Amino acid sequence: MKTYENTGSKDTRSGFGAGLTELGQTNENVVALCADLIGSLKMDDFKANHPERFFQAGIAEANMIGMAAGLTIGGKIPFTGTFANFSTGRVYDQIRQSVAYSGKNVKICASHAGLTLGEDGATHQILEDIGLMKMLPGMTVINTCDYNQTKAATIAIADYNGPVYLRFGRPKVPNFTPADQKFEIGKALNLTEGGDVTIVATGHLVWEALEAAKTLNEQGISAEVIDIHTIKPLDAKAIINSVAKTKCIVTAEEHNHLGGLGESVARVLAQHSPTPQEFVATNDTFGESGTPAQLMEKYGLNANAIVNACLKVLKRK
Amino acid sequence: MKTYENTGSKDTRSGFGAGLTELGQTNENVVALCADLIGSLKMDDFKANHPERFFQAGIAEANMIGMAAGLTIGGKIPFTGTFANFSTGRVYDQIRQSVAYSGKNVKICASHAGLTLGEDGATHQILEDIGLMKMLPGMTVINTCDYNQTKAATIAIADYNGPVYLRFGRPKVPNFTPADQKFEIGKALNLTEGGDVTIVATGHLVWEALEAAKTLNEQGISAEVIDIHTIKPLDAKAIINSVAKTKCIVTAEEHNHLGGLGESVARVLAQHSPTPQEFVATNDTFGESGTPAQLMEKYGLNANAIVNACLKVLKRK
Amino acid sequence: MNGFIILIRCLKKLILTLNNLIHNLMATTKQLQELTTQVRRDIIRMVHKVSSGHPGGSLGCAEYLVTLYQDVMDRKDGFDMDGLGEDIFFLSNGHISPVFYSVLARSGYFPVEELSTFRLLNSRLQGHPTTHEGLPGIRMASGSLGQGLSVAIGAAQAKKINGCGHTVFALMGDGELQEGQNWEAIMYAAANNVDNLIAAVDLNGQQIDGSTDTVLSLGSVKAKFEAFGWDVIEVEKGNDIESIKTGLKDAKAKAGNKKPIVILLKTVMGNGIDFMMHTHKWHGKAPNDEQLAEGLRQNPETLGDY
Amino acid sequence: MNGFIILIRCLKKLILTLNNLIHNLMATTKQLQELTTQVRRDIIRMVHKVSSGHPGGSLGCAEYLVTLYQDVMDRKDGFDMDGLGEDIFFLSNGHISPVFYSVLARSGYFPVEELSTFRLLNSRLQGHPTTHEGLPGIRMASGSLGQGLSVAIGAAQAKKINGCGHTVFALMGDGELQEGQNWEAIMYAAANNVDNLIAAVDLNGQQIDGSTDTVLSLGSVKAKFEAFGWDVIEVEKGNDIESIKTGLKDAKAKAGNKKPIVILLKTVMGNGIDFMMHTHKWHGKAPNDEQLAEGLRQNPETLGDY
Ligand SMILES: Cc1ncc(C[n+]2csc(CCOP(=O)(O)OP(=O)(O)O)c2C)c(N)n1
Ligand SMILES: Cc1ncc(C[n+]2csc(CCOP(=O)(O)OP(=O)(O)O)c2C)c(N)n1
Ligand SMILES: [Mg+2]
Ligand SMILES: [Mg+2]
Repeated sequence: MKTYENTGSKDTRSGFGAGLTELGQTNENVVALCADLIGSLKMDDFKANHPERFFQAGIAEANMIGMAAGLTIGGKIPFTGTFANFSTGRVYDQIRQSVAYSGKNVKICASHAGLTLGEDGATHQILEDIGLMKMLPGMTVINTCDYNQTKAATIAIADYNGPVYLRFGRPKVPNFTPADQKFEIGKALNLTEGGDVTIVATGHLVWEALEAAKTLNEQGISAEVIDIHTIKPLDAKAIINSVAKTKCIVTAEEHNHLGGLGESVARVLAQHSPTPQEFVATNDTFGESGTPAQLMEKYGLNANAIVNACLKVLKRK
Repeated sequence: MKTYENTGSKDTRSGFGAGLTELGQTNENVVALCADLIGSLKMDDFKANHPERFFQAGIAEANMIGMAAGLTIGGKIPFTGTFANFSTGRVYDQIRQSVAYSGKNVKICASHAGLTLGEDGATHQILEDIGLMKMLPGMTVINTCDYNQTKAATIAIADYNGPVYLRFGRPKVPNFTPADQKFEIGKALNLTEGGDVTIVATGHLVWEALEAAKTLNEQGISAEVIDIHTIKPLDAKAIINSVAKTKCIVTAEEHNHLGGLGESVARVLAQHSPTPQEFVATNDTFGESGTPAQLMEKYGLNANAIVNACLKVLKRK
Repeated sequence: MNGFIILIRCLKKLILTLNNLIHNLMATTKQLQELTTQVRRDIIRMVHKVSSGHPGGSLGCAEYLVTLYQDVMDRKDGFDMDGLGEDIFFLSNGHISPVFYSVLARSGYFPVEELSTFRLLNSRLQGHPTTHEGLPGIRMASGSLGQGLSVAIGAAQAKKINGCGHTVFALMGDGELQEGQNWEAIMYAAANNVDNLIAAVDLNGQQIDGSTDTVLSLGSVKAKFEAFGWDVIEVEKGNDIESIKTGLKDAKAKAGNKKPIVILLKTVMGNGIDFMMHTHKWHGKAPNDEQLAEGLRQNPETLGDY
Repeated sequence: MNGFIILIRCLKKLILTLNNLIHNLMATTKQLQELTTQVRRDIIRMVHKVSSGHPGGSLGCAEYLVTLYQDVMDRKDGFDMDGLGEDIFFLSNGHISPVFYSVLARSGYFPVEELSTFRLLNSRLQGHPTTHEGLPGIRMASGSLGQGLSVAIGAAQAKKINGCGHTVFALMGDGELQEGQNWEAIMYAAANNVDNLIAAVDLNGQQIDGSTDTVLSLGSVKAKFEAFGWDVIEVEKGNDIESIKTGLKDAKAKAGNKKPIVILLKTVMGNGIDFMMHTHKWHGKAPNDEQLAEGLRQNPETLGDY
């Protein structure tokens, strides 16, 4: 089984920050907006280097999204930054009309997604943002798994013309994808080959899926781990091909099991090849305060939970 | 095959209005709020009869939701009324924190849902609201199919303690459910018995499903039509029982195929009994101006589309 | 048949060129008045045909949009999304699309005949303005209220970064000011010296459920904008072209002075058709056949119906 | 073991009763000051323990919340969600939960020892206040900014319908005023004579990324509220208990006069711990061990640590 090495844990938001810093130097059309969370979003460098291309929106996310849409008129490529909750649910109608329906080239970049933001608790822990953004026609939805991938994705989305939602997180997590990768929007990555069960994971749960695959391997079960960094457009082919082989699937996401990646996969399979599926996701509940690790454990979002889901789904083949 | 008679087409929003009028007389704790759309929501009567229990919020939906949450503190049962888009996407974060997470007894009543609001076009035609609301923990999501059912649901939700999203529409559609029905939240209604294919429909598409079942019946195909007025909590048992018999399913909703009823059903079945499924829904696209009938035809949301989906899914058994 | 189509195309081109010519010549008030009368006809014919749409606010803003597009804005030929090197306009209260479409068509952005497709299936003239169908002249979708000013501010800032000295115009409804997003935008623009922006509020005192005073009183809009640090210009006669010209001239003179500018335009909802005037009842109701006839009688054809 | 639990329960009950007693006696300024010092200790001990949370705004609002709960609000014994027959309070800027929790505990809503569970897994003392875990004293969740004033208005209207003559209090941050929803609420309250509401703004001039002036200038908050039709009371010394008392007395005197009332409370972020004062840097940062020790040194124990 192919294994991956953690080259040093880092937060994915810092990958975003690094990508944005690079874009500042390489693409003069890139502008950035932030709603009073510069440090949390790691936008300090961009702001310091390009004050004329940086817009502090204050605590007014709706206006920020509208301004970003306006900035595209005149050829700018705006990157907005705030927490995932305030990037999506707070401004859904603004994104819907001024960005998605208007077809504007805005990159909505969202940190502190999911439970792993930790102690701030449920008001900040959005577990619905993937679903919110995937329902918007024309929106690309990306949830990266580590620092390197987040940096690469940040750079890649600037070259893509259209609205993008880029989701990343707060805690330090293993960094294991190549530093020199080219990020291809919409292309699922097969991380391990396996014939018994498919694990489709996104974001922080990709590493957990790899850990789970190791454990399963020790038990003689070979798992195919797919890093589905792009939830929309979904790489249906990669999923269908894998389950053609394995005949069962586990999806893993830091998100409500309602409306997210898991349901997208269930839809695709129901239409093409109905397949037993288990959902590693939160069980339609709000989060709470705690450390990231405690929360992942309590809400069933870690390698252990993935192993159990795999064992369960294997029995249902 | 059991058939249903249209006792005279009416708009579902008028069913809401009638229900609210009745509640005004029977439940003094019921209060109503509206965001500058009293006539469209048919709230005129309630306002006229109970001016002291009616709150005109103006064009400020976020504040309206917050006020509704506040009114529950003091024992009121607030019904908010505006278009479906402004009832959900516009105020998602407000509903999330001040209503759902705070567990407040607010009834969010939304008219002009889906394509059938017609000429106003895409900015008003939300096709994501079921998905938006179903992702909120603790939220009950109801999409009624005709005047009588909407009226009954309006009255029923006042007796249920907890946040509810009630979705209805603008155009006149057949009124065929009993005038004296008791509405049971969460209970799917088997409208026809059938052994070949299950059709699970919600809202305006229930009547279309019945029309489709007639056509299929003429072709010797027996369809089981389920009126799934409550999308959350979903009556999974009713669905699982039906497909145990029919082995295939079509879901029908005036909603994007992403995130809505169809995906909820696909999730449930993927977890219990993977089943071929076809989705009658919009195909991840914005709507446009046109008459309701034109739009239902163009976007594949009528009896014809349901028949075709059934024929397709039957081949996949 | 093919020849006929080509002929029509040529005629459309000709109309476009003529319209551009009209716009390029400094318009006299009489010309603007004539155009306004024609725009009124367009508006009520459009909404009448489909029995839907919003005539009230449209009629009230006819003089303003005519004056803006025909006399004030420095516009390029043709249309591109970026609008560099020209003044650009955003309509936030998208429901008054009829007046917007008529003024755009009659300013040469698309064939006037296309007005007949308003709100029909497959039309570029959607119920509310949109970029989604590629209609020239539209740079953002509106319809869900309260979003346009933010977009206009963003566009104004893009102009600054691009070193484009032109101005961004925006129009909002007065009821629309109840939306909080506007106050976020209003606060932002003042704090950031967005002084290449001239916003206007259609102060007709009406919204859907009644007068703004009965629905949710706005109090003094002037005092509010001033407290938020804007330069306020009041146009008491918002349906009088000379007054509008003066107001817009004032506004242009104030631009570039670190403060955002707003024109409070006191208009009459339904202006120009007596039975539609001064009442919220015509906010979103189409005239029937007789009402249409009467409205047209009160506004005789000046530049030719579509 | 069981007896021990019962003993603890009894002691907790006793503490509750004593705390209620404290609250029922008219508090002297000295008593309030002592409580404030203890609250400060609670705040920094809470955030220090979990290395997260928001001490800056919490410290700045300590005197206000202490005065409100201990001297001004007419509160019933115990807690119910409806709050009929008593004054109630909403915290909109939920991130200053430490001061809220401390004041609630020390006002008898729940055992003071529970403060030690702040932000821990399974605690009722979530990072931001919530009704979700059933903590007495909390009537709505906050944390996502900008929503509290609307909720307070709704509650105030429920009081009116219910014929409850008591008052609703609300507190917001100044940076929070950048959220448009507040201005919707502010406009609504004035238009609808919500005069049983006393809002307060923590005017500390700071938010996360810097001073409010550098982030997004609020201009004159007083002028804005006045332009929106509110009665404005300024408390220049927002960390001085006597000034707060006077401000709140003024406010109560103005209630019932058809206008909503706001207190502009000029506070110092991080007040009472010298190295935390006057800077946004302590908005959301926890002190390390030495900083905690120094903070505690500056605020000696008065009523007993939890
Ligand atoms: C966010 C949002 N809420 C509600 C509506 C429904 N709506 C359309 S127009 C309108 C009234 C607008 O009033 P105003 O801005 O004064 O325009 P006028 O009626 O004067 O044309 C309302 C409530 C909407 N389009 N968008
Ligand atoms: C809607 C929303 N946007 C952003 C945040 C992140 N946030 C938390 S506190 C804060 C600053 C608040 O400033 P202020 O109200 O002045 O409070 P202070 O810093 O003075 O305590 C921000 C931006 C949030 N909690 N909610
Ligand atoms: Mg108006
Ligand atoms: Mg502050």
